Amino acid sequence: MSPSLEVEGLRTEFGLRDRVLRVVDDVSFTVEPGQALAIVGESGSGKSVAMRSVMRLLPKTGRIAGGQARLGGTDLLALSERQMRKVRGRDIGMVFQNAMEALNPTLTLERQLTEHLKWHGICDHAEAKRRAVETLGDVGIPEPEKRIRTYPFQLSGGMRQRAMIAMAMVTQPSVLIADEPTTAVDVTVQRQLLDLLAELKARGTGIIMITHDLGVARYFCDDAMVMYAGRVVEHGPIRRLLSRPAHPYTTGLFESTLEVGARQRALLPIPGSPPDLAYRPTGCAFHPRCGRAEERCGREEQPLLPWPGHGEVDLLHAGAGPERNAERREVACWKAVEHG
Amino acid sequence: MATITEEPAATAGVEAGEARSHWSRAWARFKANRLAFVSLIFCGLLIVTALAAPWIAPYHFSETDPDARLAPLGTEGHLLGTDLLGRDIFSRLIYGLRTALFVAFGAELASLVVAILIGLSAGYIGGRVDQGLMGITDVMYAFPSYLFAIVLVTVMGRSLWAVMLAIGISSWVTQARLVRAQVLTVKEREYVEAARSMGASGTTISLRYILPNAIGPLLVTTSFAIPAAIGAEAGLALLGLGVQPPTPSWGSMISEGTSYILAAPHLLFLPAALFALTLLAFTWVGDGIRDAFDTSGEDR
Amino acid sequence: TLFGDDGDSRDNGTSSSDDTDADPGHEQVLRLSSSNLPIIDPQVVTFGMWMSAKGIFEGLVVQNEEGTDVAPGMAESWEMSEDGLTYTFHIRDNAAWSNGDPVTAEDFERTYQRLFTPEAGETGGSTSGANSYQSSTNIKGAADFLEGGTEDWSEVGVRAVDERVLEIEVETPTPGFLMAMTHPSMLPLHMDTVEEHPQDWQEAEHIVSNGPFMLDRWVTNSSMELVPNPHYWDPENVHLDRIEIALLEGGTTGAATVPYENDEVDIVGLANADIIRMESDPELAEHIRVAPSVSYVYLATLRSENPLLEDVNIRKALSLGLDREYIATVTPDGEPGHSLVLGIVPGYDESIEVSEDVEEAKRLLAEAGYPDGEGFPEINLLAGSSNVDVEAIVDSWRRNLGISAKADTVESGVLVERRWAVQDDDYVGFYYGSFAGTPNWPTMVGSLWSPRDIQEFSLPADVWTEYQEVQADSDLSIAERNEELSAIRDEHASEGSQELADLVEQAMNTTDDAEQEALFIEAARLREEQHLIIPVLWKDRYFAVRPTIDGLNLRPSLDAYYFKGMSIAAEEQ
Amino acid sequence: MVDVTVEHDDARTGADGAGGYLITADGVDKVFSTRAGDVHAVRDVSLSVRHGETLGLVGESGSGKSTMARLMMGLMPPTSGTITFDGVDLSAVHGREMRRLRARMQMVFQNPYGSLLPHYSVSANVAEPLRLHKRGDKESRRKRAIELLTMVGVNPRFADHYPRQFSGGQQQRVAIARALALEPKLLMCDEPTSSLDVSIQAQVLALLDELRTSLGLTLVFISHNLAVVERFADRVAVMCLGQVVEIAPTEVLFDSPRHPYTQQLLAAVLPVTKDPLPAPATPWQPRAEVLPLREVAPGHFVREA
Amino acid sequence: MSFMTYLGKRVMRMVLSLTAVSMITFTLLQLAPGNFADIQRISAGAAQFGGSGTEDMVHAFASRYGDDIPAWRQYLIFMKGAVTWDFGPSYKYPTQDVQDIIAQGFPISATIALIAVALSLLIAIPIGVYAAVRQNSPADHGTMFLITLGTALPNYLTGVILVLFFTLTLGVLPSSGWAGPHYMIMPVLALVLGPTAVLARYVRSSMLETLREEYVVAALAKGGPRSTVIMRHALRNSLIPIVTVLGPLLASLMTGTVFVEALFRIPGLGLYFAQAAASRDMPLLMGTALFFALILMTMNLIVDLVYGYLDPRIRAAGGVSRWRRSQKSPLRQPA
Ligand SMILES: Nc1ncnc2c1ncn2[C@@H]1O[C@H](COP(=O)(O)OP(=O)(O)OP(=O)(O)O)[C@@H](O)[C@H]1O
Ligand SMILES: Nc1ncnc2c1ncn2[C@@H]1O[C@H](COP(=O)(O)OP(=O)(O)OP(=O)(O)O)[C@@H](O)[C@H]1O
Ligand SMILES: [Mg+2]
Ligand SMILES: [Mg+2]
Repeated sequence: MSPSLEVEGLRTEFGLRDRVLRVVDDVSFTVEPGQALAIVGESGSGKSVAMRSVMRLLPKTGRIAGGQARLGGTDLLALSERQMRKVRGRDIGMVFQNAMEALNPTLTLERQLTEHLKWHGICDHAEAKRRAVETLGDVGIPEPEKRIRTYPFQLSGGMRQRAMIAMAMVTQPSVLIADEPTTAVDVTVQRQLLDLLAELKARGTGIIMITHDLGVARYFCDDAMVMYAGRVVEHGPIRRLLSRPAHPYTTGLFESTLEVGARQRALLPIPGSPPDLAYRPTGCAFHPRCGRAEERCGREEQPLLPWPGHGEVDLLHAGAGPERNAERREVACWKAVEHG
Repeated sequence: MATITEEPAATAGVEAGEARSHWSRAWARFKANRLAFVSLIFCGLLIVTALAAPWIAPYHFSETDPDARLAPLGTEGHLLGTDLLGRDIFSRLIYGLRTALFVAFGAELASLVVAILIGLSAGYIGGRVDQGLMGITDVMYAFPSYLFAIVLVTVMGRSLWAVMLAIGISSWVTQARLVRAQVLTVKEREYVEAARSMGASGTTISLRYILPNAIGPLLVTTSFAIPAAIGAEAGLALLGLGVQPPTPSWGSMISEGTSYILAAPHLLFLPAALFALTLLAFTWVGDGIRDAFDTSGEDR
Repeated sequence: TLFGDDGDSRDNGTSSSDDTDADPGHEQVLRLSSSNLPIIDPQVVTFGMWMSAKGIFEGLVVQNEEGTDVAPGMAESWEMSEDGLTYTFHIRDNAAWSNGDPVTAEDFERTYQRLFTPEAGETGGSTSGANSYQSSTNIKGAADFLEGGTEDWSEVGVRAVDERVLEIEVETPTPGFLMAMTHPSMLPLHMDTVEEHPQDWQEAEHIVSNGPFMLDRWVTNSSMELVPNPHYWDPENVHLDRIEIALLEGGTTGAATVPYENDEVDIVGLANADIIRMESDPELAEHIRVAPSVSYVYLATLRSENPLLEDVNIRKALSLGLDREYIATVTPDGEPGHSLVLGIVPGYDESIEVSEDVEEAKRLLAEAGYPDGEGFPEINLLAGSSNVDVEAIVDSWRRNLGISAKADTVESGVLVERRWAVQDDDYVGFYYGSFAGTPNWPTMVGSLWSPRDIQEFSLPADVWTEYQEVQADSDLSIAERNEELSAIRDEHASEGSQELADLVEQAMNTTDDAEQEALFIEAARLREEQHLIIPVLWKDRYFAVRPTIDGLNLRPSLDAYYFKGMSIAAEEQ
Repeated sequence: MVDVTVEHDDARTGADGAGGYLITADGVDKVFSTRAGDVHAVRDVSLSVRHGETLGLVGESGSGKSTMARLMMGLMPPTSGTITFDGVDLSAVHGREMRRLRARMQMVFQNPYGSLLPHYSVSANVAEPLRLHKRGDKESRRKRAIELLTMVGVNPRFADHYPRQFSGGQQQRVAIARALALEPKLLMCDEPTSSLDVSIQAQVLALLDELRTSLGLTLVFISHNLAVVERFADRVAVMCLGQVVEIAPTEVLFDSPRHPYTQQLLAAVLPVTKDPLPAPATPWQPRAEVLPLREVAPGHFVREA
Repeated sequence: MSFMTYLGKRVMRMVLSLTAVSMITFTLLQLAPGNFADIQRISAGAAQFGGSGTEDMVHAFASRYGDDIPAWRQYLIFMKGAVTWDFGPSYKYPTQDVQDIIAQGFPISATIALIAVALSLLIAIPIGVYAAVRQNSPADHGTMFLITLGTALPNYLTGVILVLFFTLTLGVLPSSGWAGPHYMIMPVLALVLGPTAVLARYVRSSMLETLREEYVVAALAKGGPRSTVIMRHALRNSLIPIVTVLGPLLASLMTGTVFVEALFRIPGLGLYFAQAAASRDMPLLMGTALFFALILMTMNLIVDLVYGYLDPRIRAAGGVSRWRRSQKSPLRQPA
């Protein structure tokens, strides 16, 4: 049984020349084995930074200001760099958004797929190569023995993304972080890639998927965490969250999303634009854009509180996932908590 | 009638305060770079000194003092000493600075103009024009500019203009290549196509839209090229092709100074040190400019 | 190989080759550096010809220690005929080539035939250049033969009477003839070798020479080594065991004294800055050796469409306005040059001198309409390199006469083109140059700035243009051309210059020494009075010579010294 | 919320009744010759857009949508076939005339920041087309630019700011304002929202929707997002490998797609509120040869497969 | 396009450019005032022959080297020899053919250049990498400051200072000349400083850019040790752009650095070229100019090939220029 990843109270800051930006603020979540967590939110809301914090791969100006990230009980944030290195790639794999940029253009796939097997002392080169070929085959690349000798640029976009996934998978990590793995590909390819990741999930890997696309989140994930301006605004099982969004921002996101076959649904965009973190609004960061905002919203910080559900119908409680996921929904909006 | 939602938070994406252009942001960043800023002040001082040479210099550059020939440093009346003819080194350094800056700026200006013309046409028009122009630059690149210098300087005489041109000619090639490369990248930006779809002509596009956005790196290389041009003048002087004596130039002072390195070291080391300092200052200014325009840094 | 050497190069850079052995075993090695010598053919004008003259080849006569007269060389004796037209040289019977062959009169005849044959010898370079020197030897028929006037060698006045007797006839009595015979171009060549290896005869493996030293090794563009010639007739006076010459590609930067101070070379020529450096160091100052008055610096009037300088009084004013003392103090190797005849010429007469006279100069200028230099156009001083003396000239005119002048320093290609040209109306001035020559009257008056030169300089600008056209007219035969040219000179040259020509011709034809000298002095004075060429400085030649070197005689000649007679004392430890 | 009045009612009068086509592409082919060989980016495409109509163009990446847009804008000549705009054959006009014609067809690009001149303030950006076509003087152009900015919902207070100081959505608004400055008849939108966040995308789409109706614009709307096209277009053309494989009124296309590629595309879509369609059992393999387009129902054309 | 076709085209272009270079050189030489004989006369001490006595000499040179035939025919005669690598004898060094002078001088210049560049790389790469990895630290600023100081001295000044130090003060090295390996030390040192500074700056900025690349983060995310990631993933890719600088740099040093060669009196090709130009030695000047151009173009070709070796993308595209073009419109295939 692979361990679960539990992140608690994660805070990340960037030191700029004249000020400190808090980009991730008190983020907590858990990913159980075989479960997938979707992190959704607008561009710049801190999704990637949160994940890089967990991997401890922040740029030099970045700093983890607090929190814990426990993988099977060990706090990753407290490990030495040497120990952390052993976790990266072996226990937690990462798939990057843009495969063209995340694959080294001057090294063959073989090098890139096998090197970390050797770094982690998992196996020798021959075995590593065998595994790499096998994994490439698993992700649906035809003729993997031949393809493994090619360079990334010789592959099409979809294939590159697959190779990227294979690279993260080859060490069989217990947790896989996928940062927008399908944004750059076509819908048809997207579907194939998601099906591929679903297999992985079925084998017990915990997956964190960062995405903008609620459709993807719904299709693939069990839970969802909605981020706005560095904070979690809502958290819960994805289907329940989508059938009845609680936080005004989630609602706005949902109503902004167009959907095939739903022509009649009104398109209600969220007005305004996301805040500049340097000028974070007081109180609830979303209140300047919120149609339901009251004076209190601008005054009080909104903690993440359990959401009573207010007559919510559990549309799809198929009994998958552990109990608590099905039940626990949290939202950072007093109005939602109080009035639903 | 159109009803549009006025955004309550329209300000959010926009920095508070007055509009700050690309340039003013770059300037702010530049100012924050202490080394670059100090260097810029130094360069500014140099320019002022050069312009005000007649008022600053205690003597005219060719004025001799037969009683104080080869005076060492610290001689009364000639703080930095004199040369073989008894000419005041301090005054000559100041006038020499004038020559150096004039030649350097002139040469770089000339080369910039040519480089922009050629690089822009090659990059923007492309095709055969590109091939032709790049063929020419290739040839010029492979061609020993020294010979050009000789012919120019000999045909035009050892005037400032000739030296300027001689140096300019040898430096436009790399600049033109740079402009072309820049133009090729900028050309691919969407706004160029947008401009075309708005009905802009080729000249408008290349001069008004592409050029201003391609010029950043050029500024940097120019700031490096200016001290290089001062050095080139020194090199030409070393070969006897520099600015006509007795007009002092740092180059000719250095080249003459080398033979006095044992007899009167200050004849070499004073201009050499000043030259080195100037070169450094310009280099740092160039670095500063580059960093100021480099937006890939922390604050985005 | 990379270093042009087969690896056995002696390390003469960091440690001197001083032996620790006592005197008998002490090897005398002279280390020199020289500009690269592409060739050493003495008949081609390059620096190489002077290296040949230093001791690789030896002529019929050599210069004496002071360089004022000749001494026996290959010829142990010689006599001149009564009429002064025939010289008979007796070659010593132990004169031998480095391969053991005897040096014969025929060798000389064959060599001179090569010298006077236009474009002779594929020796890497035509012989032309040095053969123009025939004007000083004045050998009968040589000029004609050279110019193609005749192809009959027997008409040339060089004849090997027998193995050891060489007879040379001159066109007219030629006072400087014997000194002229010391010029490198009159050195003998081993013609069999030259003919056998027309390209490579100068290379170490082929060369056969007759001087005290012979070429042992020559690595092109790198180094040259001389060793004593075992067959040389006068071995007692050859002391050096080896001469090592580093051939360095020209370089102008840096101080010349550095290699000397670092004990890399034993003799080095010194320029201004080097002299100042050496003199400033009490120990080094003792190493300085001077060959006095080797050359003179002059200003030659440029032809211009502007007639300003065609006025002799203005030229005179400019000459009188020069502060030669000051200029000489600025140039460490210079002395005030008061005439176009060097002061070391035997029988030098101060009466020919031009001296500073600012009052007179001002008076002349005022007379010509330029009181206190007002309205006087700027004078240009065309020069090939920047020189402090030029700056000093500018300076002294400004201070003495209140006129402005400026140096116009141009690249050498421009200089050679511009100095003969007729300048535009807005350009008047002089070109700056220097001359070196044998310090005797015939050379100084008859050959350097010869009467013909002075006549040419006195031609008005437009006539000069026409004159040059005739010179360049290749349709004319040589005789026709010379005739036309002399017609122009006769018609347009100044009176003074015509008179000068007459005086020099008279002097040349005089066999009485005293009378001849008087005529030359008269001519020299007349030449100064033209002020077409303004003397500025007499220049000495400075050398740094290691004190251990003995027997070095510096002569006022471009070869400077002979290797023969030099020796190196073991360094006292 | 504010109301913005748009003065030019004549913009609507362009439509000369049903059946009148503003722009027509007829048998258009485009081949790019690259050193790696020829790329047949567009094959035998015939499309026409009526006055006031919105045509959606969908298809996977690289199917030739953008190329088609450029061809229709006259930004590049077709290899064969003709493009007619408002009765004028684009291949027949050149230089200045072409530039004048461009005033009547404007384009909104995918990347809003990239398509604005970075060294011009936003008002200058919006005024630039006016300047290029010598409309009005400096004063009036600026006034007009501010009007346009207001119309698209950009606070005129920020008229002198530079594009980089705006968020993506606002940049796209500026780009739209610029495209509207010359009061064009045709607005070509090449993936105008695909680089934007969902919430911002919705804003821009809403804006375009309003402007379309208020100004009576004819739109060609390119996207690979089927939901957007479904919402926006009157008719939709599906492109695959440079060919139009199916073209039909929007409802028809989404309710009963006929071409296997269209079906496959629709099946791959992941809806937010519903479960996705099952993927077709045998994925369709695109083929390169050009097969004829058949009309299967009035206005519904399908390429043979 | 196959590699051979590519090479063929490049060579064709080189031939064209060389022809152009030869024509320009020749024309410039014709335009330049003065001629060999006249200049030789002043510089070789022949001045003492005075005024017009030397007319004959000029004429003789003219007929010997063909100055009296029309310029275009001289050019053709020269070029006819040039294609068979026979430039004929130099004016100034009449016993040596120009190609022999080149064969002698070039290895000297090239050796110095190669050593200098190799040394610069050896110094510059670690410095550049170090500074980049420690970006904005005092160590970064400090090394870059020192390195920039290095550029401030032109090489001839560095040379003079070296001579003062090593020859006059320490007395351990000969002041000038070329007679053994230790004669190389000072010239190489004089030449090393500038390129080192330039290269180190390039390495630093290129490295900085590479370190920002996503694939470096990706490699770290795989658990790569920092040093390994820097060496394997970042360094190699950041050296690719350095190669472009290296070509011209090497070429310019190889074709001789006139000042350093003059200062140390090294018989390198640069010095011969300078002298040839100054003395209007037509065959030598034309020969060396053509040779320089050839070297430079060959260098550029080599750089492009090395580029291809280092960067497989370019290798596959068949040449740098083509790759750059294809970069702009990536040819996407349907997945
Ligand atoms: N190196 C950095 N220096 C300063 N600020 C940074 C840096 N990296 C990220 N940020 C800031 O942190 C915030 C969160 O960035 P992050 O990349 O996590 O967003 P995201 O949610 O992943 O967005 P996207 O969907 O665009 O990937 C942004 O406001 C960004 O400006
Ligand atoms: N200038 C060009 N030179 C060569 N090939 C090109 C050029 N422009 C486009 N192509 C090629 O033509 C084909 C169609 O490209 P196009 O940009 O029209 O596709 P698209 O449908 O707009 O794709 P996307 O959705 O990615 O924007 C592609 O294979 C592309 O590589
Ligand atoms: Mg992200
Ligand atoms: Mg597109």
